Amino acid sequence: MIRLQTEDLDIGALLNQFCLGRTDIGGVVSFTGLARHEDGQVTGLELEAYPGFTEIWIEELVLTAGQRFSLLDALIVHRTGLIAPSQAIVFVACAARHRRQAFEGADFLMDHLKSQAPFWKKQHGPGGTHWIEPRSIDYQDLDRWKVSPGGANK
Amino acid sequence: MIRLQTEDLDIGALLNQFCLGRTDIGGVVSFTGLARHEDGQVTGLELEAYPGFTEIWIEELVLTAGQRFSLLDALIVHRTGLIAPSQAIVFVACAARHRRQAFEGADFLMDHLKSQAPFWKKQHGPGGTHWIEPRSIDYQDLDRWKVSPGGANK
Amino acid sequence: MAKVLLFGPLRDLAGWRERDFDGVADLASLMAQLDPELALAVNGPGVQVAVDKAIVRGHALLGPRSEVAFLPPMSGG
Amino acid sequence: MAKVLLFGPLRDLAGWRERDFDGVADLASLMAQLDPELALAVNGPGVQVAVDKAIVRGHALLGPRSEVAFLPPMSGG
Repeated sequence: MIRLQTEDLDIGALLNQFCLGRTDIGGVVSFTGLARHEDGQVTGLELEAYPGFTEIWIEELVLTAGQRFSLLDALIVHRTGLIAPSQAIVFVACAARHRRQAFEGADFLMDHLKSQAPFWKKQHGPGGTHWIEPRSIDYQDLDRWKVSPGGANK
Repeated sequence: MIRLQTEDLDIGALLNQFCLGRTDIGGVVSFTGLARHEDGQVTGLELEAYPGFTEIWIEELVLTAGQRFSLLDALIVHRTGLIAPSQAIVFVACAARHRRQAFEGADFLMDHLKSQAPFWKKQHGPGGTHWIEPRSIDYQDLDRWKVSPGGANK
Repeated sequence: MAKVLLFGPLRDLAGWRERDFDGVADLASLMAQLDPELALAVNGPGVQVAVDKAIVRGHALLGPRSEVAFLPPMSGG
Repeated sequence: MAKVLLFGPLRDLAGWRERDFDGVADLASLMAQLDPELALAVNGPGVQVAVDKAIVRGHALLGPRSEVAFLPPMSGG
């Protein structure tokens, strides 16, 4: 399930709901991305999506991850709009029979969300605003998932 | 913070509490281990710890992970006693400035809990009970964290 | 007529978010109608173009109700 | 006197969980007092021994209130 929302995320409720009554799942890995305060240098983040495009892009990403890591379930809930420090920006959860698949699924989803997903992120601070682009480490993280022509992972 | 408890874990509340009001954290990775039903072959798990020994072992593991992955915070709550299918066996959360550290910290903690932590796990089913030992894949997972004599990771 | 959408820093640069352009049969003729500074920016590194919510590369025909979105480097999470 | 604790499958094998042993000055003399089947099992692969909650290997002296725990292969999570 994927969802974009402007309301603050209730990550605990999302995790509980995701696991509730599942007797087939061995492990659930979640990732919560929080807005940092950066010693007062950040007063908030403003996130924009492209409605109707961003959701489909994420759905396809989740399908890819689901097949690649044999996930039994996956969830992405992403904030848009203005986000205050300590609020959640994104909540990702992956369920699998065994823990390694769940870890790799969540890791894969986050690396792709960080540097590929159709969101634009503006940081607000006392000195004004600026747009945030992926860091070089984000692109390096993404490269870990590239499959070599032989079909094996790097 | 680490805790052993015989009561069912409220994983949502644990995650919310772990993240609450933190403005320094960029990413939180959680792992929830759930008891599987295995198509009716498992009616429950019985987990035993060595009180006074298990807690200290886990504390030391958390300290090691915290230093190695520059974690800002870490939490392990582990059930003992009788656990029904779909209930949580363990909840692990790691907080870090950036997501890679949080992912690696949680992954490291789980690999060590699975094959090293002082717990004994008995599976109950319609055919009787048997003790569960780590699978060979669990030992392989653990080997990923061994540091070579030169100091670099494998 | 095509509807053009700008995202992220492109919107701040242009000063608008959404605008209709007439008489644009393809992407090239649309580009020619953009303000020169914006045209330069949408041709810049890492900017992708979506027509009717599908990424296109190079040439693309536009229909009377096409939606063209210029997507600068993205970052979620 | 030393208190001996058994965990996991060792407990099922022995049929007890905790028992006091008298006149055991070291681990070897304790081992000699164990039921032969249990003695074999605690010397089996992957069984660790803790004295007063610290893992020991090989020889270990026991005090009058020592707690000796036999820990078969462990698995949490």
